[in-house]
Parts: sequence; C-alpha cells; structure tokens
Amino acid sequence: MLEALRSNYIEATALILFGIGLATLLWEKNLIKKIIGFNIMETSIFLFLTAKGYIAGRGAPIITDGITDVEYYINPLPSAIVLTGIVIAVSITAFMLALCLKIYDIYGTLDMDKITVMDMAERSED
Amino acid sequence: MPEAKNDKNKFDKFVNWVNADEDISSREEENIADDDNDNRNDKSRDHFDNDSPSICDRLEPEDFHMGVVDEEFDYSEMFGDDSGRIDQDQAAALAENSARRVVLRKGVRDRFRTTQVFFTLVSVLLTIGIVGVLLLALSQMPQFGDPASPTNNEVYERYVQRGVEDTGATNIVAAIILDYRAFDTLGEAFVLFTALIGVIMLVRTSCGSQFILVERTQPLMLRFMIMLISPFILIYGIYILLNGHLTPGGGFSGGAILGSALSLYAISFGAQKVRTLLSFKTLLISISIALLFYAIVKGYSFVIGASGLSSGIPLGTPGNLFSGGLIVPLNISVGIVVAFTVYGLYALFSEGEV
Amino acid sequence: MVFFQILLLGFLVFCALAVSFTKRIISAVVIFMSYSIVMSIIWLMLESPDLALTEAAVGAGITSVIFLLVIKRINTMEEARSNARGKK
Amino acid sequence: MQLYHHFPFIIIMLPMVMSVLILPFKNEITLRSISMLIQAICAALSFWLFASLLNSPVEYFTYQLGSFPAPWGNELRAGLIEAIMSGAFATVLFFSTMGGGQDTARDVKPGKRHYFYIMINLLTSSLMVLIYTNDIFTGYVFMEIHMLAACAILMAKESGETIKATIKYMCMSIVGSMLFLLSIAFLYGITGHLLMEPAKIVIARFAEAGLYWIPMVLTITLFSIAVFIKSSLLPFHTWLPDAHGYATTSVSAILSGVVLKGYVILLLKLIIRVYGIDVSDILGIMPAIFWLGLLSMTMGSLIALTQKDIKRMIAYSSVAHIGYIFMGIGFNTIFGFAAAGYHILAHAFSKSMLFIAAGRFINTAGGSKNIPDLVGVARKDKLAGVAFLVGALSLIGIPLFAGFPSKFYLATAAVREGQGIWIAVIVLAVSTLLNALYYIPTLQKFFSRDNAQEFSADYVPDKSSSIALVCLIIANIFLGVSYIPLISILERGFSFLG
Repeated sequence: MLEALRSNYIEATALILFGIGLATLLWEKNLIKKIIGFNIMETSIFLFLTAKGYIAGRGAPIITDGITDVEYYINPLPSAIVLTGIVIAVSITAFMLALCLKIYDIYGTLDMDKITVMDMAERSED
Repeated sequence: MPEAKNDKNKFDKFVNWVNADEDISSREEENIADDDNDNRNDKSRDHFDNDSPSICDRLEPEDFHMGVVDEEFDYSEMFGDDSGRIDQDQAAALAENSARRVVLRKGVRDRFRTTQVFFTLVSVLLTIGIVGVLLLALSQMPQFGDPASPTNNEVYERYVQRGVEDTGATNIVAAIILDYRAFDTLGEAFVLFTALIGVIMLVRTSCGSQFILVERTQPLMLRFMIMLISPFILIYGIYILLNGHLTPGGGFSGGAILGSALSLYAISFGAQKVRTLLSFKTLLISISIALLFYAIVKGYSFVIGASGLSSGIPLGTPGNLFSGGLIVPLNISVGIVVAFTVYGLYALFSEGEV
Repeated sequence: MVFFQILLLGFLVFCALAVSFTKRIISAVVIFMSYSIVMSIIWLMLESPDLALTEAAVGAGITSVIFLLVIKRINTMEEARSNARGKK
Repeated sequence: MQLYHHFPFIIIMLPMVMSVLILPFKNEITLRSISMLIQAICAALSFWLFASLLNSPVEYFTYQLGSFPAPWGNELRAGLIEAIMSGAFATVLFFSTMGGGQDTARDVKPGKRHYFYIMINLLTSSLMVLIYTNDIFTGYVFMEIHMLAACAILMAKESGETIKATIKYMCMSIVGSMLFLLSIAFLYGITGHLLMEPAKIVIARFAEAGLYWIPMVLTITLFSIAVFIKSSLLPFHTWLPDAHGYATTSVSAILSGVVLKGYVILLLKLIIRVYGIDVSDILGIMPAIFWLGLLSMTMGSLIALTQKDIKRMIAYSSVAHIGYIFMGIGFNTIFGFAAAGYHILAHAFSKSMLFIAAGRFINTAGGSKNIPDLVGVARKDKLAGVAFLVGALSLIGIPLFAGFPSKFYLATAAVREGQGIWIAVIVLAVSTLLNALYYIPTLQKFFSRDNAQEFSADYVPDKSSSIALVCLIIANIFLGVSYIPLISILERGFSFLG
C-alpha cells in the first residue's frame, strides 16, 4: 500500500488536499472560509485528474510540425475536463460570495454558528 | 475589519449577550428584535420589500451601499413617536419580552453548545475516514505516468493521431473543448451566464444607476502606469483568444485576461468611464448575442453531425490563424462571454452596479 | 525535478491547512491566492499549459479579486451600519 | 433518421435558447406565459417521442452530438424511460409555474422578475440534459447549472430565511457535486471513458477479472452519496425543510416535485448503464441504498408528524417519499426500478399539487403557515381543499389515486426480491400508517366546521392556479387508474435502459 502511494505521490497529495478542503467546508464557521475550502477541494480534484492524464516523458498536447505520433503527447482529455471545471468553480464561488453579501446584510454576521443560534432562538419562540 | 478582530472576542461578546439580561443594545440583538416582530405577524422578514420609489430618493451618494439603507431598523416606531417618551404598556411589553428572552437563551445556549461539539467531532472523523478510504482506493489505481494505464486507450490515440485532420486545430485540448465535446463547453458558457444572472439578482441594488458615485480618484502614479500597461494586457488577451487553437490558451483564459484588463481600467479610471462605453444593457445584450451565436452555430453542426451529413465548413490549412473550421468563431464567442462575465462580476461586487 | 514537485506539493498542503487556522479573513484569501498560483505551476510541470494559463488567469486572478471585493464590501457595510447606529 | 430522433436535442436547446431571449421582457404575464409555452412544447415533444418510441422496432436510439461517434464525441440517448420522465417532469413544471404564478407575482420584486423566469427556463433545460445525457461529465456540468438555477429561484423571494436556506442548500449540494466529480475522476482513472456504454464494457471486463476492486466500489458509493445529498435522503436531508418551507409556492412545488427527481434518474442511469445490474449486485452497494431508503421512509414521516408549519410538514413528507424511491432502487431488479420509477411519477404529481394547494391556503389565511391558524380553510377555498385531499390520499396510498399502485408495486417488488422481504413490507405498512397519521388530522383540521377561523375575503385565487389544480387532480387519478399499462411500459423501458 505504502510504496504504491509513494509512486503516485501527486494523486495522494491531491486526495489529502481534498480531505482538508472537505474539513474546511464542513468545519469552518466563517462563510468565506467555507468557500475557500470549497475551492481547495475543487482544485484538488482537478490536480488528481491532471495527474491521471500525465504520461512520463511526453510533452504538451500541441501538435508541433506535423508529428502526430502518440509517443510525444500526453493525454489531452483530462486537461479539457479540468479546463471546463475551473470555470464552473469560479461561477459557483461568485454565486456563493453574492449570497455571503446578502447574508451579511440581513444577519450582520458571516458566522454560521451565530446564524444557526439566531435561527434556533427564533424558531424556539414561535 | 470586524471579522479581522479575532473571532475569539467577537464570539465572547456574543456569548455575554447570550448570558446578559438587561443590556439588549448590541447589533445581534437588533436583528433578533427584527426577527421577533416580523415573525409574529409572520410577514417574512422582507427588509427590501418596501420598494416604494421614495427609497431611491432618500439615498445620499455616500451611503449608497448594497441594501444597507433599506435594512435600517427605525427605532422610533418601536418606542413611541419620539424616542424619549415610552408609555406604560410599551414598557410593560418590553419587560415581559426580555424576561421571556432570558428563559429562552439558556435553552438555546445549551443546545448550541452540544451541537457545536457534536458537529466538529463528526466532521473530523468524517474527513479522516474519507481520506483514508480514498488513499486505500488510490493504492489500487494505475501508476502515475505509466504509458500502459487504461486511460491510454483508443480515445486518447484518436485525439492525438487524427486530431489535426478531424478538426484542423493543432492545440488538441482546444479541439476537444470546441469540437469533439463542444456540448460541455455550451453548458460551460451557460453556467457562467447563470452565475452572472444569479449575482445580478442578489447584489444589484434596484435603484438603477442614476446615482453618480463619488469617485475616489486614484493616485496619478497608478493611473499613469495603468495607462501604459493596459494596451499590452489587451493585446496579450486578444492574442491568447485568437490563437486558442494553435497555442495553449483559448476562449476561457483569453476572456479572463480581457475581463481583468477591463476591471483594471475600471479600478484606475473609475467605473463611470467604463460605464459610458459598456453599460449594463450592452453587457447583457453582448453576452446574450455571444451565447446565441454559440448555441445556434454549434447546434447546426450538432444536428448536421447527428444526421450523418458533413457540415460544409472548410477546415483550412492547420497552423495558420483561420484554420480550425468553427473553432475560431466559437473561441471568440466564449471569450466574449467570459470577458464580460468577469467584468460584470467585478463591477457588481465592487459597486453593486455594473 | 521530483524534489521540486514534492516541495511545491508540501507548500500546497501547508497553504490548505493554513487557511483554516488563520484568524483574519484577508490572510486566508492571500494564502488562497498563493495556493492557486502554486497549483498553476504544478500543472505546468504536469505538461498541461492550457490549464496553467487558465488557472492563473481565472483561478488566481478572478477568484481572489472577487474575494477581496467582497471583504471590502463587508467592511464598508460594517462601517455604514455602525455609523448608522451612531447617527440615530 | 426520422424526425423524432431530433426531439431530445430540441427539448434541451429550446429552453436554453429561450432563457437568453427573454432578457428584454419585463412584464410578469408575458414572461410566465413564454416559460409555460416552452415547458408545454417540451412536454408535447416528449410525449410525441414516447408515442413514436412505443411502436418503433428499436427500443432506444442514441443522438450523436457533432460529427464524431461515441467514445470521442458527446452523445444523447433516448428510450422509453427518458421520454416518460421528461414528459412528466415538463408537465409538472408547467403546472407548478402556472399554479404558483400569483404568488410569484407578489413575492418576486418587479426588477427581478425576468431573472426569475430565466432561471426557470435554465432549470428546465438542465433537467432535460440530466435525463437524456449519455455522458457522465456532461451530467456533472448540467448538474451545476441545475443547482445554481434551483438556488437562484429559491432565494428569489429575498426574505431572511430564504437566503439562509439557500446557503445551507448550496453548502450541502456543493459537497454532493464534489463527490460526484471525484468519482468521475476515479472512474476515468480506471476505465479511460467518460461515456456510459464504453465505460460499461471496460467495467464488465474488470469485474470478471476482479481488477481495480476497491476503486469500482468507491466510485459507485461516491455516485450514490452524491445523489443522496442532492435528493435529500434522510441522513443528508437537513437543507430540505428550510428550502421548501420558505420558498414561494411554485418554487416549492418545482423543487419538491422535479428538482429532487432529476438526480435520481441520473443515478438510475449510472447504476444500470455504467455498472449494469449484475456488477452492482457484486459491488454490494444496493443493500445500503435499500436500508437508507427504509430509514428515510420511517424517520421522514416521524419528523413530519411533529411539524406545525404546513409547508415544512409537506417538505418532510418529501424526504419520506424519496426514501420509498430509494428503497425501490435498492432491490436492484428491473421490477424494483419500475416500481421506483412509478413512485417518482406519482410523487411528482401529488407533491406539486399539495404545495400549490398549501400556497392557496396560506394566502386565504392571510399569510400564516401554522396549521392551527388554517383550521377550516378548505371550506373557504373548496378547490384547493379537494386538491389537498387528493394529494394527501394519493401519498398515503388510497386506491384510485396515484400513490396506491406505486406502493403496491414496491411491495410486490419486495416479495419477488429474495432478501429482506418482510422488513420491506412491514416498513412499507408502518410508513403508510405514519403518512396517514400526519395527513388525516391536518385534513380534518382543514375541513372542520367548528371553530373555523374567519378568513378575510381579500384574497381571490386566480383562474390559472385553479386550472392547474384541476389538471393535476385529473393527472393524479389517471396515474392511479391506468397502472397496468404503465407498469409494463416502465418495466420494458428499464430493461432496455442498460
């Protein structure tokens, strides 16, 4: 198990980053730190995918002067997927940050615990 | 920066509020007072609902902030007409109100504490468990970077070997994005469009842009440097955009660079200058046109491809600028969508008004 | 080359942990900026230049700018709120 | 290449293009009628596609997007199941938009109306992609649009609670999509394919050879957990009551009836088309889905018993009925899937009707959602009372209404399935009893004559919501009566979904 992880160490760090991002998203009180946690999780999966597409000793998938032999280029499909994924991550971050502004405007705080307590207080009254 | 003062003492202030009995002057309390009154007659807590036009007239430029003015809680109604004189029944109601609140707070505080500890424990165990399982699964996955891994199958070979003759683009990643799997990129452009519309719904104040914001003029040094740099950024962005199918880059990165060039210009020379060139209406219209162009042109090539005909679009000689068949116009349209969305997001987040 | 990759990956893990342990939000955002810059360098070493360019332009560029703008907006709302209460 | 082969593509592109085209319109009526027209066209095209598929020799067809075949280019695939589901969901969307129109006009501020209807159209088109796609990563991309659009319409009402509900919903469903993306990464790592059929060939080969055992189990578990979170199965349901409780009427109807189900259809396609029934049997995830379904059925109904707010009660009953659907999926047999599909249809139609009727009750009672304040409200608003009665009875499982045949077929699926027969039948009976325990008292309160509140007469329900309720009642009864042909079509469809 260990020497397998030693050989694909990039994917191992990607999965550790995924765990850290998930912990930050679930565990962090402040909303903006939750969104940073989400971004860390997202980029870690993209790192995992790009590492999947990498083939040792082969270059970037730009066909140079007509050589279309497979030996010279890495797998382009993961790069295409991750390119699409990065822009999705930006749009979700923008949407959530707009929500943060709105939440701050109403509740006066970005701290999810305070908001849940206010909610508990409110619901326990009616 | 309120959150900047470390959360510890802010939270303590909050905890003393939870324990405090008489002093209900802190801001959280204000919100609680908001919630009680609104909730009693159960109108949902619409701070912004009074969209009578008068709200825009009362706005002065300097406190033209996102919705802060609407949210102001007018104490005068709550404490009689002038804040000095409180008559008897209101005082009695207030006393009874705060007594009940004391009882409530103890229940809330304990419940809050238990959920807090339980929640942190669960998420710690959850993440360690998930990471452990993932690493276990990773140990069985194919090795990093070896050519014999299952991902190097016929899909990869065709993309590399016949990518140029199929699509005419030498940058295979751009070929995949804009020709082989163009439907994903269509979804991609619509994700950006959805995010922009969502942010507009949330952040754009409804008072329109008749307010000329008091522009803080940037220092001369910044303006001079930006005046020097921005043409090069624009040229670089356009280069990346147009040569997307030849060199690394393409619609997304080129558009992002152009968008940040626009935002840079707006920062230094004031959003008003950019607004004359690119008002909210033109921004939305140009994004819609770019999206429609992508959807219709690519829709045509989807339908033609599905019914087996060959779309009569010449692929051109690979290597020179207009060689990728449909890839270059699609790159431009995706670039426009990304650039204007990026500028729109910047403008919405910085002034709440494009 | 491998050592340099391990160094960068170590820096990534350090940044990811540092985000949740810093007190101030602005330092968390700055740490995240460096995180995405280092990520685009790693993608460059993994032979995918498209991703490096997009991550640098979109990930490090736009996301961080939006984060900082939101923090600035929250500050101005905070001051407007405190002087609004002061004025009343 | 007949005409109906192009229908799935048209059904997807029409709402997408229209969502961009309705930017200039501002007035509420035109926006709503355009969106409803689009949804009606999608429903009509889906039923036409369904009819032409019924009597066509081939069971399903794949629609190749662009000029490159399957493993290289993108692909849509349409069969009987996809046609029925897209038709049913488009109809439910149509009636929910029509039914809740009056509340939307009041709740959504004038400046934001056309953005609201842009999001409704984007929701429609991304839902259709989730149903028709044959590519997992396209499913992920449009799942994000689906989530963003659902959050946008959820917070269109702009009160404090809806914004907090949206943040909670978004945090949960972001974790869901991250797990989905991670399992796509793992699946691509071992199979090298993103499209479903080529991936199935590779996975079948690995299953025989016993290669990559843990990654395969991991991918199917991550897919299932992602869909559990997004369709609010019990342990992951905490976002649902706030989201559905505080949204406007049509948004609650859409969220409950349609948005939850799009992900379940995607999971069904993944299980049947990527892994296949026998491989997923070996992988052993199905009993977990079965037991989570049972848990959610009972606990959802128990929590719904304790609710005082009418919309939160209906929201918790959605959690229970999602449990029924996942119990049906957990059997991992064609008949189990057919019964789950039937319950998806029955729940979509009855739940949206309940929410529209509840919206009208709340309006007649002057905006208060607590059941004690709604006593005798059905006397005042007769049509909404009948609609609520039909919806509640169908969800309890009274014959002649949509809920009965689906619960009956879930029970027969349990009897046919070898393991865990008695537990399933017992839990089905218990949760039906629990359903009755919280629906019947509320019905009595609504229809009670004594101590009825006097309701101010200023709220007059508009005609379109009455039409929507009448049509939904008819559809509910149709689903309840014509179960024999429907279950055989569903069975045939699911056997060819693979």
